[in-house]
Amino acid sequence: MFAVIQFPGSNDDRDMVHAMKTVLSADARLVWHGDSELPSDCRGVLVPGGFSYGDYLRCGAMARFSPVMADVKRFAENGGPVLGTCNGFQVLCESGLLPGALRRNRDLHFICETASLLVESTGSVFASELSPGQVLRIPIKHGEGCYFAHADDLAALEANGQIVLRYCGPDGEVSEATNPNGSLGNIAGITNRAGNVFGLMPHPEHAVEPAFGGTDGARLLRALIQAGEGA
Amino acid sequence: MSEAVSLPGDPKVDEQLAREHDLTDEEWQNILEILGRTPTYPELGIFSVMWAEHCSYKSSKKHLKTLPTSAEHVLQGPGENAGAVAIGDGLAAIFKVESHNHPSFIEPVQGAATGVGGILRDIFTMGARPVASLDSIRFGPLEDPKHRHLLRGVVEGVGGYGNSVGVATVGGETQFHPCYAGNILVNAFNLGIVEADNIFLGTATGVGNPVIYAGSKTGRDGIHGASLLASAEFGDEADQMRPTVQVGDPFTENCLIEACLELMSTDHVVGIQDMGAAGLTCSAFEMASRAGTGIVMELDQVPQRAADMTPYEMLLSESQERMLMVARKGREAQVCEIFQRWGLDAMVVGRVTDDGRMKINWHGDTVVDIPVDPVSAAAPELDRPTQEPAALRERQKLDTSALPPEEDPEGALLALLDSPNLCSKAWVARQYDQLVQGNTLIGPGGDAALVRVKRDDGTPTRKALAISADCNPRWCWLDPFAGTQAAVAESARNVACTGARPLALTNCLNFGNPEKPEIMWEFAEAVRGLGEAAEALGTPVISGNVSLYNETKGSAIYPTPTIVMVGLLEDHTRHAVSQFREAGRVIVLLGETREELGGSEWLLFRTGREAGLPPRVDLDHERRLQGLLREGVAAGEIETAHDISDGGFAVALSECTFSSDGPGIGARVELRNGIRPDALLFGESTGRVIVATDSPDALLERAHAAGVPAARIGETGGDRVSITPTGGEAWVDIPVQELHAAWAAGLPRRLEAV
Amino acid sequence: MKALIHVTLKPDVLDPQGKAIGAACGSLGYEGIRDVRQGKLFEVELDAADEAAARPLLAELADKLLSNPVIEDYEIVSIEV
Amino acid sequence: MKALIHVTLKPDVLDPQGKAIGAACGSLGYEGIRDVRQGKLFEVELDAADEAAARPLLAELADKLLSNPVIEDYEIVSIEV
Ligand SMILES: Nc1ncnc2c1ncn2[C@@H]1O[C@H](COP(=O)(O)OP(=O)(O)O)[C@@H](O)[C@H]1O
Ligand SMILES: [Mg+2]
Repeated sequence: MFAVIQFPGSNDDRDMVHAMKTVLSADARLVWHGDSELPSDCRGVLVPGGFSYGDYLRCGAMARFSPVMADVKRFAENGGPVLGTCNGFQVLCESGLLPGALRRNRDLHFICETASLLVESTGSVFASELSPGQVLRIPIKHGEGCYFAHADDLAALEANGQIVLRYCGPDGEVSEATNPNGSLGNIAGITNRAGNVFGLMPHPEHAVEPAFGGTDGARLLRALIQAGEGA
Repeated sequence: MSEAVSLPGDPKVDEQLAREHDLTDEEWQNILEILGRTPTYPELGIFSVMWAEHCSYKSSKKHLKTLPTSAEHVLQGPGENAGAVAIGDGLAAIFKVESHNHPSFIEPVQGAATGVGGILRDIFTMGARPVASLDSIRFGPLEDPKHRHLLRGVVEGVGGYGNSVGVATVGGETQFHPCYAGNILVNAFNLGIVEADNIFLGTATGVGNPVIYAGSKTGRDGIHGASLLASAEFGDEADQMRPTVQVGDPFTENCLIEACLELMSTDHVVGIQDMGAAGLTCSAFEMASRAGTGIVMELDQVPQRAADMTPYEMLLSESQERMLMVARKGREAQVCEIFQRWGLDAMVVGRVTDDGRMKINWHGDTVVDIPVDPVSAAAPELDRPTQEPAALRERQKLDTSALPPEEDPEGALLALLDSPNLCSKAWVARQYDQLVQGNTLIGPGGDAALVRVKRDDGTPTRKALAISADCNPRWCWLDPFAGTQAAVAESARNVACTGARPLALTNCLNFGNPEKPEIMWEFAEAVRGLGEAAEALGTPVISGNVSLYNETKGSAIYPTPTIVMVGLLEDHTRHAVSQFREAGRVIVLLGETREELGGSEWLLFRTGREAGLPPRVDLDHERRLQGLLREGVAAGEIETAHDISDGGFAVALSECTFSSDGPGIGARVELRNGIRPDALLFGESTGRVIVATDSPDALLERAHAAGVPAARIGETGGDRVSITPTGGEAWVDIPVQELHAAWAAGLPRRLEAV
Repeated sequence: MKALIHVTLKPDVLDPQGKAIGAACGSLGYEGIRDVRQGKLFEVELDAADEAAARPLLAELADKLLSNPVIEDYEIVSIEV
Repeated sequence: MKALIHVTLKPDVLDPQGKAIGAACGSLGYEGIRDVRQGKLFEVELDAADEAAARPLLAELADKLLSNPVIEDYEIVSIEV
């Protein structure tokens, strides 16, 4: 099964289950943040978007202390695939599973729009349906999606091919003008060094049905399903 | 006779104190009679909030009674927390719109946020999962830095709360007019979906059943907040009312929604109600009144946030994110456990009695003992005098023959597209989560929002609901009867443009001080127009809200009856959008353009005047037109349908060429030159829709059969918008890019200059 | 010149952030934490002749821009040259 | 016992809020303001035997929960009984 972690304040948790289960036919279920362990048949973990604990302190800061997160960490360290979107990305950064931090958007506004995303590294299990240079269209909706990392972390991300997605223009051009939130290097999504933990600000679960935002998000979720089922 | 003791420290209750509580001398006498004694201080507080305009509807009741409220598909009309309509498959839509005008003027972020929070509670209190929000917001001119600040704040508040709670904001209205300079409007709408046989009501039934309090603790915030703020004009004392502002807590609301919905999927509770304006008092009275029961409450059991609160403060506090419910006997533990799992307080605070009295105890003393009915059901009802405004006839005068013809139609079009009322509202909507819950087929930017219906277990259906909020306050000021009819007609037409059938409406009647006969006349006329239009279109009024005293220093807002129409689309895989989707489609104009320039944006732009009679509303035509749209979309003949409203034909056609990301597909049209060209281009005749079709013959035939005027006027394609009179030189021929740039920059360019 | 300004919610105003953090402390096992309130902190660098000149400027800034007087109080904590 | 904790952005981390306030100062005519940085302030009420007992608890709280060490620094400003 695929575990969609439900924190108090999660919003896109049910949307993630809808995408995974109803649309992509995977066995996905909500797992309560207060559980001390993931289900024993867990093949992959999704940390969904939303406002866990209201995002009152910092986004994701309180959620990472939830009991189930200790087991998610163990799961990731054992190589299990973990995907965090939006608030889930923030939780993964706060809990140290991914480097860096997500900060207030450059213009201080919440932004809801469809972003163009340039595929860069395709080395991880999450990129099985992607090719370098491809442009995906997936919605973003966040107030704190400005990716920050210290120079050495950033260099390591680049060197190790951990940068999967960058914000770009319709034809793939990456520039300040195509950066919606001020993220360093237009970074929209990264993996950990091992490539089994993926965090991104865009919402793949909101791009899985043609009439509801297109189907580019399904490429990412299907990759996770394959990775989990192959494991 | 009832007994209730005064507490040491309570002020002496007399006629003078009653006046300070905004009770009239007559109401004071009434209280003495009802109780047979002098009220205690908390009792006086209760009467004052329950009988304030905001809770009692004393000025408006008489008129609201005349509205059509029932139909076969109406499951719940006005009187509950929100209205409900059946949408088939055993499902119901619950919806309502509510104002938060005064609080938002005092503190825009929190005022708007708590407005959203309040309307959400009205929806989920009935067992429905809130799925779509709209916000209808109105400000003074953007040249005024104060109103730029207010707009930024309100948008931050609406978004901050709605985004966090996890309900998509899919549409709304954003307007600017000097009449709102001293009194902005913030009307928040929400719609939820529920299994029709699982609708919960706010009733306190079952003698002996426990009364349970859940949610945030009660604090000292908002005492006399909504009730008093919304029941008096603004004067210079607005600043002193500041302490009544409350801070919203969307995280708690999010947990409250999940906990309440979980609870309502069990059979532990028999009645549930949120604590809105006037807090604990109002909800307890309403619940008992609806059930014909009484309640005894141990007030000291209520979770408290602040130290040393008095019963008076506890009863009148308007702390947010609180619910009151009546559970089945013996289920107390199960109920409280659900809330605790979501990190929320829940306490048994009382029980239902059979004596029809509200008894409130405080550390062993009874401090309130009032019969329920006279306070709620028998609250005062006034028959306020009405009088047509002296200046009305004057402002309705407009001699169009004396108006110089438009010399520069291209310049006028660009200026109108850039104007704050007609320009793109993407700056606003971009700050809202338009997608969460994954049902948004059409979000902000369409004629109506279109939202797929899912069952509560997440199973998607083929159904979708279309929602549109509309009001043209200028028209309502020129003629409140016709203006309100036009608002109902437009909202229904917008809904029909997606292909949906309008089902029912909710409304928020924003007016000035009802004690003035001229304002009361506007109100009465608007309600009359609302009722007639709702009747004619078969869309009953199932919920609503009245916001009076929208005046500052004697100057009232324009009458602003915000209408929100909800319609049903049986198969969302067939729906129309308001943009052109393909080049080479035939453009058809449905409806008739008359020489109507009264009250138009163009008239204001060219002459600075707001004058004349608003365009005629033909409800018969409207019904035929909307039926045609529905059938045409269902038959696959209509892929684009865009309502012609503010700014007239030229503006509407331009809007059809704007895609959600930028300039889209252009258009070439020819208009028959029968009436003055500026009226053809910019007149705002109602009942017109621009349609794009790949089967024009079938559509024209269908229109003919339906008795709807329809003319083939051009084709989509290219990257320009060109409008030409038959056989003449182009009036307008502008690149879509340029039109779009003007339209898109309207708000940002005015707001980004700090 | 450098000044430090605190902006805090007025005592009777709900502090959802502090409330949530306080609750989290409990579940994280920080047992002794009884209450948390969150405020804002501003470090302002400014040009002014001396403290006496800076103070009214800072007060106005704090009142007009840094705090929301409807729900918040401010305090000029320090001014250093 | 009552403690005050400051959380501020590390010097090399951009502060868009502070920057926006700084820009607003300029356009509102507060000429002398050269730079504004915004941080967070936490007032923590806690049970502890004395300051010596409180400090490590507060340090842990600040390090683990109240600040994000990637981008922020914290300082325990005061502990009062
Ligand atoms: N405050 C707002 N929030 C969300 N959407 C808005 C807001 N204001 C306007 N919109 C959207 O912008 C579009 C244009 O609004 P409006 O000019 O009122 O449309 P119409 O004339 O068709 O009624 C609509 O899709 C509406 O939903
Ligand atoms: Mg409208």
